[in-house]
Amino acid sequence: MTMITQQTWPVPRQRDAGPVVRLDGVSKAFGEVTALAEFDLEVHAGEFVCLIGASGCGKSTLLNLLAGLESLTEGRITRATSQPAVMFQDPALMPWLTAARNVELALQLAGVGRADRKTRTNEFLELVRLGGLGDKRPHELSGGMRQRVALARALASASIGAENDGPCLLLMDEPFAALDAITRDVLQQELLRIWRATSPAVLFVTHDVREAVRLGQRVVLLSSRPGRVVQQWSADGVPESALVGQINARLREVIGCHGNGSG
Amino acid sequence: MTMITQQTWPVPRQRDAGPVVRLDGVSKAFGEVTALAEFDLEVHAGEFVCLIGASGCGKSTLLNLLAGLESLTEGRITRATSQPAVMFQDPALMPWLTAARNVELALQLAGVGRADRKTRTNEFLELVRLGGLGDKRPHELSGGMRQRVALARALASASIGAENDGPCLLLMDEPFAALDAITRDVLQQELLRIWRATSPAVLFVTHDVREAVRLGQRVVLLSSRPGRVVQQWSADGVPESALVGQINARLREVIGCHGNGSG
Amino acid sequence: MAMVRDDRSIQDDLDALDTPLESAPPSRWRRIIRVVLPPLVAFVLFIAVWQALWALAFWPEYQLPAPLTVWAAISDRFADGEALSILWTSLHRAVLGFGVAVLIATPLGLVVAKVKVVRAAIGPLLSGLQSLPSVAWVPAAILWFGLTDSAIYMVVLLGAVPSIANGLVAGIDQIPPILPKVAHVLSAGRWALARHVLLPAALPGYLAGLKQGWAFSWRSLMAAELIAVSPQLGFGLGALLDNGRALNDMPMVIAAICLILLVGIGVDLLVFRPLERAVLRARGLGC
Amino acid sequence: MAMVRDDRSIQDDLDALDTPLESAPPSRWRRIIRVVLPPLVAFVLFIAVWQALWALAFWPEYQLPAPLTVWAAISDRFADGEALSILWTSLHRAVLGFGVAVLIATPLGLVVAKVKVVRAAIGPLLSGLQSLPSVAWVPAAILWFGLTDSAIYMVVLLGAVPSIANGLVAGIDQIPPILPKVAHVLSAGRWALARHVLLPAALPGYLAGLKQGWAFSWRSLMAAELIAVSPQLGFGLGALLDNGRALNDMPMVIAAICLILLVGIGVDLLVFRPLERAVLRARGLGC
Amino acid sequence: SRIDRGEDSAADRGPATEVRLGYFPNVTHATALIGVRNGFFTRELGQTRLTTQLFDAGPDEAGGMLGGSIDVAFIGPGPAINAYTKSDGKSVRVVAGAASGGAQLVARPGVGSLAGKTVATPQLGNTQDVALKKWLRENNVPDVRILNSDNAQTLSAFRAGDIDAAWVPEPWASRLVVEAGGRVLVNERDLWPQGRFPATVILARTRFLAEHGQTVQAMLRGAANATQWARDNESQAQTVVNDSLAEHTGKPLAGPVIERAFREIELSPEVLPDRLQQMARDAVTAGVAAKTPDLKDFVDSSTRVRSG
Ligand SMILES: Nc1ncnc2c1ncn2[C@@H]1O[C@H](COP(=O)(O)OP(=O)(O)OP(=O)(O)O)[C@@H](O)[C@H]1O
Ligand SMILES: Nc1ncnc2c1ncn2[C@@H]1O[C@H](COP(=O)(O)OP(=O)(O)OP(=O)(O)O)[C@@H](O)[C@H]1O
Ligand SMILES: [Mg+2]
Ligand SMILES: [Mg+2]
Repeated sequence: MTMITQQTWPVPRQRDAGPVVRLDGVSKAFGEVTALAEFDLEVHAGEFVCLIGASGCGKSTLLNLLAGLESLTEGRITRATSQPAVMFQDPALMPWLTAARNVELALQLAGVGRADRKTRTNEFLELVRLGGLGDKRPHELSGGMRQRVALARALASASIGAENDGPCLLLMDEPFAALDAITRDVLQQELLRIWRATSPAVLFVTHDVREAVRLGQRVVLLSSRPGRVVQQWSADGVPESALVGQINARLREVIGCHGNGSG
Repeated sequence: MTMITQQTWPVPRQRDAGPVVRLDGVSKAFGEVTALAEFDLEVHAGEFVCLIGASGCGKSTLLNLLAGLESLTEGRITRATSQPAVMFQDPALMPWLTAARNVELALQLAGVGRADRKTRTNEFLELVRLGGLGDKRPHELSGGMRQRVALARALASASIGAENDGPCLLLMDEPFAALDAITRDVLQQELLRIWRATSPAVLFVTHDVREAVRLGQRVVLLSSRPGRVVQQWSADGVPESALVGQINARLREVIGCHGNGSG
Repeated sequence: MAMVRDDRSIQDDLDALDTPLESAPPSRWRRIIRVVLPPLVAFVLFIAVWQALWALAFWPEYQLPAPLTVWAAISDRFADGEALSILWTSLHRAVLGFGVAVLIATPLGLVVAKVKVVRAAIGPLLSGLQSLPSVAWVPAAILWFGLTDSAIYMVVLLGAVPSIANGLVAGIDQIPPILPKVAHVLSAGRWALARHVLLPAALPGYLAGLKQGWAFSWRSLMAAELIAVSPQLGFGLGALLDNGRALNDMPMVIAAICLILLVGIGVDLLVFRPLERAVLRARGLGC
Repeated sequence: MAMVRDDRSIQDDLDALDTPLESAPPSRWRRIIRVVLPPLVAFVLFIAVWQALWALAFWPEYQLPAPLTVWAAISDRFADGEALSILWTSLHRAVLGFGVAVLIATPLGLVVAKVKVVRAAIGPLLSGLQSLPSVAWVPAAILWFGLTDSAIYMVVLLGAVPSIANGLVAGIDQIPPILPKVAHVLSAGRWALARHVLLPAALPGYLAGLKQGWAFSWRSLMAAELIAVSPQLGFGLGALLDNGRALNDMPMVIAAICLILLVGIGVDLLVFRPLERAVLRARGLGC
Repeated sequence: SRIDRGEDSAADRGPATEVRLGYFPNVTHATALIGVRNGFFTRELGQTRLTTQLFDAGPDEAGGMLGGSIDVAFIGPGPAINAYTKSDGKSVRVVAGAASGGAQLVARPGVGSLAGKTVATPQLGNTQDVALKKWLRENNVPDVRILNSDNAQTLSAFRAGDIDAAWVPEPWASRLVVEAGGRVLVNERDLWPQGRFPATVILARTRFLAEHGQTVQAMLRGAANATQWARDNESQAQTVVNDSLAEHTGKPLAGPVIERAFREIELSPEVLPDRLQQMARDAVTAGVAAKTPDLKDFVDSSTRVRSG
C-alpha cells in the first residue's frame, strides 16, 4: 500500500459548517417518469453523506443533477463548490486509453504538468491496488479492475478540486459494488483516510447498509417513485450494528410498500 | 410477486449425480497474463456452486470458457449440457430493444411462438420486479434495473434449456451486485425457488460471502494470478455465520498474500 | 463563488460544444422555428452574398449570373413541366438502383465483415472499387449492355454497392463484442445473429454507409445518364447538367446544380435524417 | 450428448459468422499465408474466369480483350516509366487534396455535430453536396481558377470535404453519452473535449468517413484531371482513362481501371487497413 | 487459343423493322437534325420505324455502334476510323459523307505569333490536335504549350485569357469568334485540297448493312434529300437546326453564331476516302497512333445513292 504524498493530496483545510450544496424542492421528470420530486437536501462542507434507496429510486439522477449533467424540472440547486469530482455507477473509461492514461486524463484536463502527472497517476493506481496494470486497456481488465480505475480517476479529479480554493465535492455512485470483500475493506479505509486528510464533502451512494454506516456521518434513505428523502440517521456515536438493523428495518418498510418497484 | 406458471418453467426432473461439467488442467492466458492455470473443477447436475475470489482473479474468464466464448490455452473442458444460459457481469442489453424485447429475444431465438413469448416475457419481468417497465429502453433504466433485465433474460434462456432434454447449466456473474438489500433478498429467494423447481446446475459468481453461503451448496474459493481453486466448502448443514467467518478468514489470507493485486 | 442555478442546467449557457446533454422538450412552436429557421437564414444569407457579388460585378455575367437569372432558368423548366419529368426520370432510376444496391450490398457486407477469408480476399477490392470513378465503367457498360437502362443500372450498382457494403463492415466492426456473445449464448444461428444482433447493432454505421451509398448512386447515375439520351432512355438531370456544361450556359449549369442539390437535400431531410434520429433516439445517443 | 472439446473452443468449427470471438494467435508464417493467400486466390480466379470468357469468344476482342493484351498495355506503360509518372502525378494531387480536405472537414464536422444551429443550417447541405457529381463543379472551377492546378484542387475538395465531415458527424453521433459527461465533470473545455474525447471516441466512424472521403477525393480527381490535359499540368490517371475512352481502346481503358484499382487497393491495404486495425484493436473491437 | 467465331455471313433480309440512328445535337450534324425534324428519313423508310439516340461524344457513339445498339450513325471521322480499326475492320462501314470543313485556329485579339503561347485542342490525337501539331511543325513555331480540354471549357478559358488560341470545330470556332472576339489565324479548309475535308460521315453497322441494305439506302436517300433541302433553304435550315438544338440541349445558338457556322460547313454526301486515309496517316505522324491502319474496306460503295 502506498502513502499518498503531500503533493498528491494537499494540506487539509478547516472544516466549514455552512452548506455547500442545497437542494430546494427539486423535481426531475423523464417524460412521464418522475425520478425525483420535492427533494430537499443540504450537505455541509467536509461532510460525508451516504445515500441508500431501492434500485431505481433516483440516486444516480440526483448525483447527475448535482454534477450539472442534467437539467432540473423544478426547484433550485445551490452549490458553493467548484465542479464536483464524480465517480459514475458505470466505470465509463475511455476505451481507447490505457488505465493509466484514463487516470492521467483527469490531471491533464486540469492542466497538471506532464512529469507531475505521471507520478501522481502511478500513486493513484497503487492506491486502488492496480500498480503495474497501468498499461492495460479497459477491455483487458476485469469488471472490478475497471471500477477501480474509475475510482482512481475520480480521486485524481477530487485532488485537483482540493488544491483549488474553496470547498470541494465528491460524488460517488456505488464505487465498490464490483469488488471483493477484502479489496473493498482496504479501499474504504483509503477513502476515509483521504477524506479525513482533505475533507471534501462526499455524497456516497451504496446498497450496502453496513458500508453506509461505517463510512458516512449521515445516512439518507430515499423512497422510490418518486425519490424523496424518507429519513436520515446520524452515524456518529451510534453503535454500528444497531444502526444497521434500524436502517434495514426502515428500508424493508419503504421498499416493501412500493410493491414490485414498477410503480 | 408473481408465481412462475407451469408453462414458464417446466416440471422438475430427477437430480443426476454425474458431473455435467468437468475442467481438467485448464489454463487460459491473455498474452502474458495468465488468468487461469491448471484449473480443475467438476459441477454435478443440479448442483448450485458459488465462486468467490479477488477482483481480477479469473471468475468471469472461467464462465466465458464454460460458455464456449473463449478458446482454451491448455487443458480440456467436458460439458454434458446444452448451451448454458449466461448472465454476464455487464448487463449487455441490446441498446435498441426495449426491456421486454430484450427478454423476449432469448425466447425468440429459441423458437418460442409469438403469443407464448409475450406471456412468458411478462412473467419474467414481473419476477425481477420490473412489471410495467417492459417498454423502457436500456438507457432509460437505472443500473440496477438493467441488471434485473439481464437476469430476466438469463432466466428466460435457462427456462428454454430446462424444457429440452438433458441437464442444463446456468452461469451467473455477480447477478445481484447493483441491487439494494431488499430487492436482492427477494430475487435470491426467487432464484432458489426456480433452482429447486427445475434443478439446473448453477455456477454463481459473487463477492458477497454471505450470499454465497446462503445460496450455494458448495462454495469455491479461487486464488488470483493465476486463478486456481484454493479451497472448497460444502454449505449443506453448516451454520451460516460460522461458514461465513471461516471463508472470510481464508479469503483475507489468500487475497492478502497477493499484495496489491498487481502481480 | 456561490452559483445559483434556476430550472435549467449549465447546458443552456450556449456552450453547445461543451455539453451534449439532454434538454427539456421545447414547445412545438419553438421546435418548428428551431428546425426551419437556421437553414432558411443560411439560404437567405447565401443568396444575399451571391446577389451582392453579382451586383459588384467582379466577374462578368457569363461567369456569375444573377440569382434571378438562375431562378428564371429553373422556373422556366418547372413551368412547362420539364423539370418534373427530368427529376422524375432521374429519381426513379436512382431509387431503383439504390434499392437493388442495398439488397446486394447488405449480405455482401455481412459476409465480408464476418468471414475472415472473404474479407482478406475481397475486402481491399471493395475499397478499391469505391475509388474507381463511375465514368470508368461507362465504355464497358455500353459495350456489354448496349444503350439500355441495364447499362445505367450497372454503372449505378458498381458505384453504390461497395460504398454500402463498406459502411456495413465499418458498422459491424464497431459492435461491442459482448453483444454477439450474448447472441451466441442464446444459441442464435448465423441468420438469427445477423438479423437480430449484427444488423441492428451496426445500424448507426450502416446508415452512414447507406447515406454515402445514396450519394454514390446519385453521382454514378449522373455519370451514367451521360451515356446516351434518347426518348427511350429518358432525359435526366445528368443530361441537363452536361448540356449546360457543353453550352457554357452558367445559368443552366447552376440550375442543374440547384436541382441536384434539391434532390440531395430533400432525400437527406425526408429519408435519412428521420431514420437517423429514430435510430439514435432509440439508443439514447445523439442530440 | 456429451461433448468433448480439446484446446480450442467451438469457434474453430468454421462457423465464422457465428462466433466473432478471439482466437489464439497463429504462428507468424500461418498469419502471412492467411493474409496473402485469399486475395491471391481471388485474383487468380478472376483472371482465370476472364481468360476463359475471352477464349470462348462470346464477345469480340474489342469488347473483351485478353488478359495478356491488357497486361501488355500496362507493362508497356511501366517499361517506359510513363505509368509511374502518371501514377505519381495523380497520387500526389490526391494526397495533397485529401490532406487539405481532412484539415477543413475535421473542424467543420465537429461544429456541425455539436452546434445544433449549425447542424440545422448546413447539415442537409453537406449531405446534398455529397450527391453532387464532381463534374458539376468543373465549369465553375475553370471560370474561377482558370486551367490551373487550383481548379483541380477545388473540385477535389468539394468532393472530399462533405464526405469526411459527414463521417465525423456520424462518428460523433454514436459516442456513448457518458463519455462527454465524464469530460464535463473533469472540467474539460470545448477544445479539450474535442481533442481528448470527441475525436478519439468518434475515431472508428471518422476513419470510415476518411475512407469514403479518400474514395471521393480520388474519384473527384479523376473527374478534375479531365479539366485540362497538358504536359505542363501533368498527365494523370484520369486523362489516361479518358484517352482510352476517346480512342475506344478497351485494353487501355482496362489498363487505366487496373491502375486506379491498384492505387485504391494499395492505399486501403497500406494506409487504412493498418489504421483501422490499430484503432479497433486498442478498443478490443473487430476481428 | 481462342475459339474462332467468325462473323457468320448474313443474308439480306429486306427492310428492317427498326433502324436506330445516332447523332449529336450539333451543327456539324445538321443533316441528321433536319432529316429527323422535317421527316426526310421517315418518308423514305416506309414501314421501318426510326429510333433516335443522341450522344454528345463520338467515342460513346462508336461504343454504342460496336455494342450493337446503334445501326446508323452520324459521326466524326476520327471515332469512325477508330471503331473500324478496333474491330479489325469488321464492324462498321462508312456509307456516305455528311459534312465537310468547319475547323479553325482562332486566337485571342492581339495574339500574333503563337510562339511560347498556349493553344487548346479538344482531345489528344483527335483531328484538330493532329492538324495543329502538323501545322506547328510545318511552320516551325517553337515552344507552344498544347492543352487538351473540352470545347466548352476552352471557350471559358479563352474568354478568361488562360489560353491564347484554340483549334476547334464548329460551332465552337464561331463562338470563339462571335462571342469571345477571337480572330481566325488558320482555316483548316485552306490546308486541304479543294478546301474540303470530312467533318461528319455516316457510318453503318456491317451486319445491319448486309441484312438490311435497303433500309440503309433509304436512310441515305433521306440524308441526301435533307442536304439538298438545306442547301436550297439556308435560313430555314438554320432555324430548323437551332430549334432542334433548343429542344435537345435546352438552348439554341445565338443567331450570328449559327449563321457563321453554317457558312463554314459544307453539307455534302461525298465521302472523300483519300482524305480519310490522309487523316489516318497524319495520326501516325503526330505520334498519336502506332501504325497507319489499313482502311481498305472502310468505305462501302455498294450502297451509293443516286443524288437527287
Ligand atoms: N435518461 C432517462 N430517461 C428516462 N428515464 C430515466 C432516465 N434516467 C433515469 N430514468 C428513470 O429514473 C429513475 C431513477 O433512475 P436512477 O438511475 O437515478 O436510479 P438509481 O437510484 O440510481 O437506481 P440504481 O440503484 O438501480 O442505480 C428510474 O426509474 C429510471 O427508469
Ligand atoms: N480480453 C482480455 N485481454 C487481456 N486480459 C484479460 C482479458 N480479459 C480478462 N483479462 C485478464 O484476466 C484476468 C481475469 O479477469 P476476469 O475478468 O476473469 O476477472 P474476474 O475474476 O471476473 O474479476 P472481477 O471480480 O473484477 O470481475 C484479469 O487480470 C484481466 O486483466
Ligand atoms: Mg444508479
Ligand atoms: Mg468478472
